[in-house]
Amino acid sequence: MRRRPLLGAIALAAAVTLTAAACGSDSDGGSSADGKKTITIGFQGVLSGDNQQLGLNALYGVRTAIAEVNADTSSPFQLKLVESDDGGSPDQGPTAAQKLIDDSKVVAVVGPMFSGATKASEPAYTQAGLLSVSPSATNPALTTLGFKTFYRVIAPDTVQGKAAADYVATVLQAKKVYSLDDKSEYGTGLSGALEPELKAKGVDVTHDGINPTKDYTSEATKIIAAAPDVLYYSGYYAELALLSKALKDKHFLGKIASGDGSLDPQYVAQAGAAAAEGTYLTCPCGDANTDPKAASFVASFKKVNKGAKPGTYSGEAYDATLALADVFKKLGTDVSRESVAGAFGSVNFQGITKTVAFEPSGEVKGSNVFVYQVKNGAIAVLGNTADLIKS
Amino acid sequence: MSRAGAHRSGVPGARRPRADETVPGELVVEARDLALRFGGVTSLDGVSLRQRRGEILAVIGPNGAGKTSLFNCLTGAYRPQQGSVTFWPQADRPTELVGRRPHAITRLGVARTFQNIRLFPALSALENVQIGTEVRQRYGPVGAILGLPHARRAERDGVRQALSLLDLVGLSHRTHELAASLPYGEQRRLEIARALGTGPSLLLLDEPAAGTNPAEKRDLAGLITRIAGTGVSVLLIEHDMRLVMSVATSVVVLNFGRVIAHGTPGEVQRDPAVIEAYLGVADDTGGDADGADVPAGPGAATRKDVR
Amino acid sequence: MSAPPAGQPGPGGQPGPGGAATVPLRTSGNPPGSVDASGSAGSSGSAGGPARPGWHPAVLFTPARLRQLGVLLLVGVLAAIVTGPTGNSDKPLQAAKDSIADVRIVLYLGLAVALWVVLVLGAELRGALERVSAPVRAPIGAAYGRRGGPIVLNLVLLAIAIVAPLVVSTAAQQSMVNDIGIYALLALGLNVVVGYAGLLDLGYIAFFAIGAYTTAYFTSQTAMPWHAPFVLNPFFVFPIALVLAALAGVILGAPTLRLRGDYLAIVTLGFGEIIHLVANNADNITNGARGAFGVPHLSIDLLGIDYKWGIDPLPYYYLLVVIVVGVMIAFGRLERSRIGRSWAAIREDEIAAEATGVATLRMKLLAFAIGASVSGFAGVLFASKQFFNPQSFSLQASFFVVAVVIFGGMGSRLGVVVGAVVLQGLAFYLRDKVPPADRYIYFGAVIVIMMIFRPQGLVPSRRRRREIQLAEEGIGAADSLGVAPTGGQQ
Amino acid sequence: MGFLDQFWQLTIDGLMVGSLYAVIALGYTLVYGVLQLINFAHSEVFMLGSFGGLFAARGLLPDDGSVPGGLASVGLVAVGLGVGAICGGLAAFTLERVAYRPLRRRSAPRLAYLISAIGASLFAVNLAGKEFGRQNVDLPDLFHNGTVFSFFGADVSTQSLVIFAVAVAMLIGLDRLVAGTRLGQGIRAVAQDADTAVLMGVNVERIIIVTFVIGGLLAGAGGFLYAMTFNASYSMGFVPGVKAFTAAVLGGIGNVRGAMLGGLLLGLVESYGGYLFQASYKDVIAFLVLVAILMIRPSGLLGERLGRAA
Repeated sequence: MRRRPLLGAIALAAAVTLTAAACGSDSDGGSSADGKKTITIGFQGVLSGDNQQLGLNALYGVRTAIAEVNADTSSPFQLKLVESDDGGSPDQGPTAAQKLIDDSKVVAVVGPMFSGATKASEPAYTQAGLLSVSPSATNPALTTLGFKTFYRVIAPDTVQGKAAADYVATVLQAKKVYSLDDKSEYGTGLSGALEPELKAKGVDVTHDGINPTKDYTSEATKIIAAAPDVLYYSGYYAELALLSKALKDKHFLGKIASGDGSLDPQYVAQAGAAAAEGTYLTCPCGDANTDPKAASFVASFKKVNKGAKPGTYSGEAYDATLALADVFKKLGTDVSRESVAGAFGSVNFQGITKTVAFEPSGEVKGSNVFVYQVKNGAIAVLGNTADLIKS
Repeated sequence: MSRAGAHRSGVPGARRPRADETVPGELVVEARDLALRFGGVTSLDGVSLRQRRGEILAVIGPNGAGKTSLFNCLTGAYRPQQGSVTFWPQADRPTELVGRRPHAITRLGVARTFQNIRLFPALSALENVQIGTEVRQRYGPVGAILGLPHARRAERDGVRQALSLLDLVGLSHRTHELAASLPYGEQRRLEIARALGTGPSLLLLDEPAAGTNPAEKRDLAGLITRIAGTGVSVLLIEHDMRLVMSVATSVVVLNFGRVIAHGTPGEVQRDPAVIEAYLGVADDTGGDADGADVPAGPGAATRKDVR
Repeated sequence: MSAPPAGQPGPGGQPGPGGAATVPLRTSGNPPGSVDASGSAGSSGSAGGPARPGWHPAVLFTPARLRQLGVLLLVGVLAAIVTGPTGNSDKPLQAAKDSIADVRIVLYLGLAVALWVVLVLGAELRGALERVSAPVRAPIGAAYGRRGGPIVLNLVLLAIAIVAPLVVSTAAQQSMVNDIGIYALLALGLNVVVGYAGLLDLGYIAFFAIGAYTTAYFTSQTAMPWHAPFVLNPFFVFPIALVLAALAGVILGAPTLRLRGDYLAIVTLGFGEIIHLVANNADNITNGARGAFGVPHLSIDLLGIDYKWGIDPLPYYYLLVVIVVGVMIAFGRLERSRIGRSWAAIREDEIAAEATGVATLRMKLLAFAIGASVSGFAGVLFASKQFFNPQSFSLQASFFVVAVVIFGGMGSRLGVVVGAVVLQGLAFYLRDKVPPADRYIYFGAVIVIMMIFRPQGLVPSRRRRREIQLAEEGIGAADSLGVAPTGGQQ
Repeated sequence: MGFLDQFWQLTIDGLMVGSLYAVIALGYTLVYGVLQLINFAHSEVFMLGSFGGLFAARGLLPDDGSVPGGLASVGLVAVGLGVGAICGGLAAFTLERVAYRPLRRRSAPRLAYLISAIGASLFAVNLAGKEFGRQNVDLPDLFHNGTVFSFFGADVSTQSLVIFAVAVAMLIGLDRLVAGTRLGQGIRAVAQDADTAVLMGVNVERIIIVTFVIGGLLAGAGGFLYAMTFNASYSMGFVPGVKAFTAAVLGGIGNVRGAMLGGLLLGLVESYGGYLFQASYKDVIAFLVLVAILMIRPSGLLGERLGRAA
């Protein structure tokens, strides 16, 4: 009680801070000074919460693409970005989507990112006729739920699951696989696609699930006790890094493999080069960091995003944005929600992760699944699974 | 505290409890052989007592003699390690009290007040008493939310009863004031009204006169007599001997957790054991079983007194 | 709040209007403040007497005053860091350094100094402020204070609630349903537990999950692998979910309500996590992390009314307004009934309540069940409105509902609804203004500040405010969690 | 492969993690013993301590990525522990000052403390996320983590030995402190009866702050051990925080030895449980243990009082 005045002042200060903060970051420049037409696109993704990094990866990819388009003097238009955070959760999805829908200038959206948020948001996009291109939602069901304006530039889990199973069984010649998922929507989706394929090839599969944690000590003991030839982890790099460390400490003799969620330089950084060495990573994508074709992307990504390196989903988001720009270019003056949604299905754009072209369902066409391996502390591409299996 | 009378030397009185003289059907409560220990401290050591219906029985004794512990055993706040308590809500319905929860005992018809007043401070006087009058009401949340007729009727009955009880204890003028804002003496009376609201056949008053002035004490004596007059038996802990002598029909004396005397006020006053207990205790200020006077709630340690 | 007696730098140091205005205030509020701040100078002027010392630097720069300034400057630096750039682990202190080296620090430090000056002159300002605001506050206060009077105010608020969505964007409407409406309902339910019974339930969202999954079970053959053999309209699930959630509340509460208050908080927290984890892990029952897609929207086809709710948020909003108002009225009646009084008794003195015949355990259990049932009810609404997965039932959501209740004012029905509006409104406002992930920094700060300065909440219930006041003076209690952890200050 | 084959390995894993829980649990137990308050924000003290220790140790590591050995390792661990402890202590001190003391001065109701702690926790977590990034932060190896000896076919690594040894040393130190020093006497006095302690001339205010700081020191050091074993991230505190609280309750909150026992037991239960069931139910097991303990024996295995049992 005695110090109420002082504390009152702190409260006031907090209020002022809040206002100042609110005003402070209001100033992102809309630069269409040179008379070019400005086209606005939206980004919906996970920009807060535990998976924020994945959202930033994608957002930075979008920003990179936009910066490239805007720097290109031959481009007939300037792109402008509106961001919307859904926290990766279904609760926030509709509001985040609606925010972009409400902005009548937005003609297309990159996102949503997570399958859960996608399921919650797409009904609104469909109703508004606003195109949305997800860089990362891999749940196989998404293209079967009647979302008319939904496309994704990433192959569904089934594609990766099958290819990964082929690779693990044929090339790595695993007789026994320990399939571990992180109990997330993504992880269970991938392990759910992988396991039947493995079993179909006569591989002995042990399934386990573990929620993201830091303590994989006893899980490592459990894995080692099962003595698999290959451990396939369906989840994200942050957890795979810890798991790899724990396995290394306990001298795991099998091979470690994982999916696109772990294809991120941070995996090596967090696991340490020694623990990550030799890990196989499958991805229905070309990895921007390792693909020589994409060297320029990595450079401009770093330039645009204050030195940040591309991570999981950066390349996809970049491709999605450039594919949109490609459609805008073809449409010329008639860029509207209707025209973009109508034209996007027939896009054919050579991106850095793949050729962006779609089936009528909105699924990306003929995805190749690539295999990568950590070699000498860096992720290196081994090649397309189809080619690797043949050889 | 007053020890008037205890100094007077007298004829050796009956030292054994004389409750066995009563006819069982007339009893309202009977405690047999209660023992209560806290760790190594014994606060009741084989206490037995009987009270006849309509009687005003006073329990006296030096500080720490186990009076409040006895109350707490009777009302279910403590569970004695040994012994039993039989209560007759009606003459033909003996009911065991040990092992029941306090609210169940209250609903059977044993109400109490506290040595250190425990009102609901942020509720009005009326609401305090209402909580007492409503304990037997049956209506539930649905009735309350929908405002069903039986709920409304019960609500009105509760208010009417509470108002008449406030009138009985002379607090009509305070109906809508916060309990915490009442003067001390009035808080004591409000607590009695709240206890009466539960419709007791046995009312336990724990030092109702503590901290009140002589005029208030007189009023209180009148009030207690009036309450007994309505057929409610009163069990009273009190240090003020004048009050005890003026209202009590019989007296039980506790010391060191044992009953050392039992009889009419006059008999007890002359009992040498009682005199010795009071004189003896004057020397070592009775710190034998402290803490036993306060119910051991989570707040007991810091809630030394309301005032 | 009384005047810091030191400074009287008003026009000519007159004791006149300033003094006259502050003295009555002092009686209404708390014991004289700022003893700590300027104890030495305090004695002379505190009585509001005429002979106040004039403005003097020595008075201004007492150690206490300087410490005050120091604290304010620290807060200013902290504010600069909070609003400054985002850092990364490669250079852990870089972001903080950048924030402090930034020019904005001048703004914050300036603000801190300005605040300090305001504090020093605080009394006069406060007096003036009270005088200016009094004409505005008095009628509202009076209107709300009078019995029957609140009706007018409530009607005005209701009118605002009805008109408000029409003037905002659809995204805001969406937020008014998902964030404000649902949370207002949840908060009203939790208010029964926290505000009325004085218990802390940190796993409250579990009942919300039970409601949502119940809906998926009964209304769709495809949403979950585990489903009823028949399909119900979501409207019929309302009573089922209500009962199931209440039942879950009783099952959880019956053994745990005996525990000490803060243990109860932990057990409920554990329960919330168990429900969350099981929902996430039980792939064959709840569809696990993939969530339940395909719960139909609400629809009515009754008595000639045929209406279907859809993607458009507005119809859901109005349905929520009806439900929230209904629940507010219902709980108002409950609060004024014997049940509400029993809860008040339990909060204020559990032992006395028990001795007065209040079945404390049963009443707590009742509060728990009623709170749970509201949560389950809200779960049905949520599930029928949109897709959900276990993420929607995280612990953070439980914490957030608690924050809404506390912020709005425990025990106050209007308060918790206002709490939902303000906190979620703030979240909606901040989503475009600050980096989204930083929102919770402000949230945390707001909650702590609220607890320090206004523990009774934004729109406190009168009874609760009195209880807190009395409890702080050492009379009675204000919750059922046991004695305050003051370390024997009294 | 049966459970029994892995029993000893799982036991060692469980003891390692359990001793980390135990160290964090000590902070809960101390504060609870003195104030009867569950310090909900203790997990953030732990988080800040682990960042502090991690950054300090990382700053001293050689740039070439080689693993130091011998005395250098000992020094690095010591520095990490020390800086972690200091950061934890500072965090606990600040927490007490900002989030609790103003409430204590007003003797606010108990609910207010819990809420205030939740607010402080939100603030600290997200501020740390903002300042240090929201990625996991790894600490490279400070020593060669080989197998020291085998035990019924189970490998005991250097790392688990270090953790176990430090945790036990801290427990013994704390136990001595509480049982055998003047300060400890003060703490026990306040724990038993703060009112009486005041009368006997104990500076309760000081004891409270010291208790918070001791809890913070331990949590900070424990945080460093945790970061060294796993890694650090802004949201790392919550799960071990709840586990440690469970451990404290399991052993008997307010009881120093109980916290240690509870931590080890919980670590074992989780380790065995994670092996026997799907690993994703590991956390469920921890919470079930908590709920069960509170219902069956709320005073914990060793009983409650800090004053009595320490």
